[in-house]
Amino acid sequence: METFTYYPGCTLRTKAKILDVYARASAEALGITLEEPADWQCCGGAYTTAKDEIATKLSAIRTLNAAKTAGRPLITVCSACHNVIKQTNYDILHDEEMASKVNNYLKLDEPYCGETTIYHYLEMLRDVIGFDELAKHVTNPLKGKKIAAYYGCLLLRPSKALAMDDPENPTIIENFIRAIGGTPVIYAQRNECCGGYIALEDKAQAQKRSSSVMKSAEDQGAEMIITACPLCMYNLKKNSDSTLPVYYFTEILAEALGIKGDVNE
Amino acid sequence: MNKNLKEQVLRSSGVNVLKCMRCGKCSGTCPSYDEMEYHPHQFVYMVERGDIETLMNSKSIYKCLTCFACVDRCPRNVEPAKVVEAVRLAAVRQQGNNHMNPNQIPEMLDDDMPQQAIVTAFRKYIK
Amino acid sequence: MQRIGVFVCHCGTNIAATIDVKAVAETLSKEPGVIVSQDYQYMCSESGQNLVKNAIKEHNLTGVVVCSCSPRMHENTFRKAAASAGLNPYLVEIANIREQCSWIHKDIASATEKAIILGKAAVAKVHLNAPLTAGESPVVKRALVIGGGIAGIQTALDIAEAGFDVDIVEKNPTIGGKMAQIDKTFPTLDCAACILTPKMVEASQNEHITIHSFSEISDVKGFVGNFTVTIKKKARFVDETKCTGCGLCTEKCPMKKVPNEFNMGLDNRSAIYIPFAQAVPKVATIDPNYCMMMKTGKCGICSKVCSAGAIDYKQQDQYIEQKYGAIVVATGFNPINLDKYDEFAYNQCPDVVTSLELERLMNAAGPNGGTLLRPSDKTHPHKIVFVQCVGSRCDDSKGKPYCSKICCMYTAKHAMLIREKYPDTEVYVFYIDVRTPGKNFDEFYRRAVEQYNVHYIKGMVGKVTPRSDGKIDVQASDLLANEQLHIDADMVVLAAAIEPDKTARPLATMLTTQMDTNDFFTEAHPKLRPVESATAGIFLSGACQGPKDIPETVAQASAAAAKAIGLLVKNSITCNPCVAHSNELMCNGCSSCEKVCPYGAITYIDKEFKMPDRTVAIRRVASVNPAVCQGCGACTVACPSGAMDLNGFSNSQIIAEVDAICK
Amino acid sequence: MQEAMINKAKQLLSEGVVNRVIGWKRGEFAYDITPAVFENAEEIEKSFVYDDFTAANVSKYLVKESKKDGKILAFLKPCDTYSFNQLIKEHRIIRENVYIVGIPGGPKLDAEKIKAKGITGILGVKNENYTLKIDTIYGEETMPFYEAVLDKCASCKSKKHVIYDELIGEDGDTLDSNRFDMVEKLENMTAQERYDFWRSQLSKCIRCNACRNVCPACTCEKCVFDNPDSGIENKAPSDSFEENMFHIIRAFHVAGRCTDCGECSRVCPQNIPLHLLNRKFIKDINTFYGEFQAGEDITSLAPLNEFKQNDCEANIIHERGVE
Amino acid sequence: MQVNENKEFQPLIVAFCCNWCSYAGADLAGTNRLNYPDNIKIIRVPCSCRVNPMFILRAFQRGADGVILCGCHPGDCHYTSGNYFTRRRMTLLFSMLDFLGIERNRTRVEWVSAAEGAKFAATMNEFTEAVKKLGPNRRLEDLRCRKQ
Repeated sequence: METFTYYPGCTLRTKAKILDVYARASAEALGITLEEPADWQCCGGAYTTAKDEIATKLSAIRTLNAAKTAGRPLITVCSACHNVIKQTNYDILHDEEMASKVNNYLKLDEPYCGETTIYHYLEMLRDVIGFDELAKHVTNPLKGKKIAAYYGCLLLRPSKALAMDDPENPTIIENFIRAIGGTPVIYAQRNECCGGYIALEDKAQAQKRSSSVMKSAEDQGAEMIITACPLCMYNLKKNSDSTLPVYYFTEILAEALGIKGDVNE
Repeated sequence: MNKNLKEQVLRSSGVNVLKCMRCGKCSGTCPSYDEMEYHPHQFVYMVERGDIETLMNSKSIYKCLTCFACVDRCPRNVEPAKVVEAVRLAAVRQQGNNHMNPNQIPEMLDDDMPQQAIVTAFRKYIK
Repeated sequence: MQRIGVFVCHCGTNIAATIDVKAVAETLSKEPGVIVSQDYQYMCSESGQNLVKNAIKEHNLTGVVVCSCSPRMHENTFRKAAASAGLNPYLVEIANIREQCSWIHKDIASATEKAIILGKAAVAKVHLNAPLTAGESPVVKRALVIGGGIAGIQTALDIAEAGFDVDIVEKNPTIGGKMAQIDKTFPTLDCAACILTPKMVEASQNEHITIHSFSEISDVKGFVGNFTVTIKKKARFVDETKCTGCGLCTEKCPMKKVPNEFNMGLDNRSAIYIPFAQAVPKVATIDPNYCMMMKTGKCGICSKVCSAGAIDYKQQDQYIEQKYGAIVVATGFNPINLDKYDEFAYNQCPDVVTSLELERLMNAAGPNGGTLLRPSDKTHPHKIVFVQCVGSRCDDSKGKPYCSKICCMYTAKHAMLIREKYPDTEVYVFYIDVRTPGKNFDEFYRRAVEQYNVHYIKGMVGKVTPRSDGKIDVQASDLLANEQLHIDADMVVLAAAIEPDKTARPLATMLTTQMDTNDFFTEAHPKLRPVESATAGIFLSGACQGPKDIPETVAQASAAAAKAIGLLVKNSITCNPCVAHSNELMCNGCSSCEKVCPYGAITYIDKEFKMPDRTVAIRRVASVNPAVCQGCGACTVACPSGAMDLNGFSNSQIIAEVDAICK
Repeated sequence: MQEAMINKAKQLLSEGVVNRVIGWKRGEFAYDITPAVFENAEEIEKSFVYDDFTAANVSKYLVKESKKDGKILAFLKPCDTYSFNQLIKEHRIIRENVYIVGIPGGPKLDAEKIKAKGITGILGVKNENYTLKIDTIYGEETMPFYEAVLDKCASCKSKKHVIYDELIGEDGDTLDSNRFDMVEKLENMTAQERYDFWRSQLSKCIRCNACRNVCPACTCEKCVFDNPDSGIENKAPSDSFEENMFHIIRAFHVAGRCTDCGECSRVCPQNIPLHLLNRKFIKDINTFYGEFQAGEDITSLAPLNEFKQNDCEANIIHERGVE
Repeated sequence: MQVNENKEFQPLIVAFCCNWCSYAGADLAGTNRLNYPDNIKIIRVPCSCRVNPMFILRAFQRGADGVILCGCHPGDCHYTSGNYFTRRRMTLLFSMLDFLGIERNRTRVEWVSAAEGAKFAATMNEFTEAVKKLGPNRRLEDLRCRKQ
């Protein structure tokens, strides 16, 4: 039984509880313990790439340091949190000046220098458990379901920092879909933006973006679309002109593992 | 041309705008192109020219979705999104220049809007 | 008493900008034995060489040290200069203060200090240099051309024309290379096959040319004038000498679902195949990965229908060893893999193709018999978008940093041909720059725009999205109109960057030739020796050296041939006098040296020695054959008594260098 | 045994098979046994010795002796035959000019070890049930036999003669010796400890060249250390570097050729365990390139004169074992 | 003698490079302007197998802090097999130096082809750093040769 530090992030506590509960339940079913650090903070939602922005990076560092102190890799689920934390860690590792400024500011017992390994939940499934192994745990395969993976932007880019998969030709969610018995649908817009936070200010643009993504998936014959991001979920569901069902990947994972009914949403 | 501003944007973004070969792929791939007055390749070029204030005064700086498509697809590794952000920061850091006011937020919300969107907007619009 | 001259080269600013050459000359003038120390702008120029020659004569020098570029560059130049001034050429030493000093260091003080140390080491060595006389080694009058594309064919024809035997080794079943796949050639639009295939036939019929098709180089030994090459003739399971190329087997073969490489996988071929009608040699080849007989032991139809009895399922790879005087590399190029550029949906949509695929689609011998149809539904495309610089001119980890050079022109050609043949088809070309330096090239491109109304748009495609209605949404920027376009295209053609063939790197290793970071072979001098590699006797032809179009490739191929012929006409070449020799007084005759000599250059003789007590002792001692010895020095270390030493790199010379550096 | 050998020598001389015999003579002291050449039965009768102190390896003398006219009889202990074979392989001995009689080997005794027990004035020794009875000018002393055995014999690698024309007594087998124990012990020390150990040992070196002179592998016409042209000529060490240098180069020159006869340490007047340097190389060769015993045959290539394409890289030395 | 405490230790490193691959690789590093420290001083030898262990010891004696030997990749030797002998010889030499308690990483063998200018520069940077960490060679120096 392996234990990981688990960072849910703000949205998983509120609007995206479903993403969280199924992630936890599925992990348990797969023999993984997720341990939440005592006092995590919101990651900030978006990474500030500016080199002279230190304060915005601190909360991510606190989380990373908590995982380092616990001596465990860090697991994230929400694409945005993953992106922020992964980019922060990348910059700590590659930008010495930033690393020293951050550490001067935080005054940790021991400086944080990028030691923590970060897995997105999907990476955990791929690299820690292995999709072949995952397939063995599937009791309720999603046979014949044509599922479109929606990566959006944050899971893959900037690929230098995220390093999850080939940013133009990703396979991780498709292989996940295969592992749980479904048939992946490849479509061009899977790695384009849903509109993101612009939904707050400029609904029209979010609608345009989300519809374009949904259309592309529909064009290739998708029956459902899955995502790892609460904001993508919101835009695709609420702002697109399509009725294609959208699910969190953790939910269909739980379904495939045959534990969905046991989970209290 | 404002030399100090240019310096600041270059330092803050960490981008070498001289690497740009003016292919326009960033603008070809940008999902917010039509919403922008100045487009990603123009950000890079105008920063090179030192024409920062024009950019700062444009609403274009709030239209970038930070999807990093331009960053990943730029053949020259220029990372235009980082330039856009540096210009945006240069703008919102000026006192009273917040793009959004917290009490504007509630009316923008609906029941399903995730927190994530709000915190991101705060990061982007307000200092 | 040594009388040494030191000559410090500025190499323009190449050296002088980083190294205080005056200080180097000044400091070295104080070294023991140095009686003249000078600096000069370009020591390798005629006046620079005269400076050296005059100093040798005037000061009666016994040794010369030139502080300049790498000895691999100009050692011979200065040796020749010394010889013409009456000094034994092996009394010249080079201190490499350019490649190994000025070019890699920035700080003037420390670079100067290092240059002085390198100079001192060379002075210390030259103190111990002995005059050497070079022997001669014969030149094998036969050339090897590696690669049978237009470059290799042209080189081979030119060498054969001069009367020398030449072998072409081609890894594919036929010669012809990329040019055989091309439809028309720019800027004249004549048909590639019409001008290439006669050359292929000429090569196959020339009495001086032997073609080893479906063969690879497996080993290269030896040196200029005397290479020994092992050629692996891969089993094609068809006896080349018997096969008449009738093609009956390919028709009857039941396994017809093999992706056809020649047509870029756009259609299928049979498991036994002849790549194309004009293949040379026109001999069938069995693909063992698909042949039912080879895989399951059941079938054998080709063997039954072959009246010549040429089919041999048990054929093995064959190895031929052959000696050559010169080797020409003509390994060519390939378009890059586009997996990392899937924003253009190459992997998602069959109607997104590379330019080489388009060549096949438009070729009369191609999958559609010359009618341009979409691969997906075989319909006629009405809107075609060309994307330039896919993977070229990149400064990222995905692409190539160089311009692939040929894409602008072939895209103009494609655009023009399509507009000519299908005037109802709109053609858009997204370009960053249109690069057309070459005779009649820009005129050609202008014709595409002005006469054929091809839409050239300055900007780049950012995203390609295939749609369910069969259209392809091409999202791109139009930089001059300052807008983002969405074009509903029927086909998208990607001008993929070109890269050296994958076989080039292992080959470079076998040949001990240099390559650049992009795996292009490095020429001996970028301007003055563009078709020679830095390794003597190995020449470069065509795109293996850098992106080239056909006229340039052919020009370089002939140039490489001329260089190879220049070597082959010599009966012998001066060989390296830096060979091993054994001091018989110290030799134990233990055979250690013989055991490590890769050339079998060491034999043993029983030699009589007059002992101090006036008796005669007979001892077994080593004897080195200087014509066979290549001067590696393995024997010198194997020898425990230190009897074996190497001319030009003697124990004492190397120790002197160590001491000078560590002083 | 001495008797049988003398008889064999006299027989071969009288039959004209050989015209000389190389054996051993006693010097000033009972334990001072050195190689000697005998040309007739009388000399043999008078001074030929073979006893528990007769440890010296005579094979090296045959480099010169075998080049003289006529055949020479050599009595070779098992360990000596390895040295002899190695010299044949290196074309240093003319085999046809040597008649080899294999004789049983040790264990031989180390007079220094007896003296270390405070026993002096040694006149002779006798081994009675592994108790050594020592006849001295002060009367008889005893000590356990094995406490007096030479180090090289204590870790004997073989009782087998790898070359001979005839044998006196039975031939033995190669042995599982513990000869690498000390090398391993050193390997397991820290670099500093190893450095200190070797400094304390090699700093004792007075460059008497006894090791070089006795070594059957050191048969160079002219040693590099005596050759002013070699660049490393050095007659006496004047610095720690030169102490190290001599022994590193010497060990390197005999690497793959050293049969581990142990003569170097036996003759070292400073008691430096020089054989450990050679054994280190033998151990490395066995580990990296497969078991190899120099002198075992006359055809195999020396490990440094051959290679395999998949040999380990030199840099792995920096990663293995204790630093 | 004045000692500048802040001045970083600058090791002296001798690099033996075979003429065909590694020396050409070093030239290529120069042609491509790939920097590496000036601590590196290259001695050209025809083949790595020309390097006698005594040259390496000599360098240490005279004050070198590190010695690196570069040759063609195994299998690519211009003389077909020289580097294979080098590999065995250096393996044993390094092992002996280690056995005598000389610090590891003062010696190294690297295979650098004529095409690997970047590797040459990277190797030299890395080796110089490694030797810098070890500090001056004290265990295998000749005190008389120590620079004042």
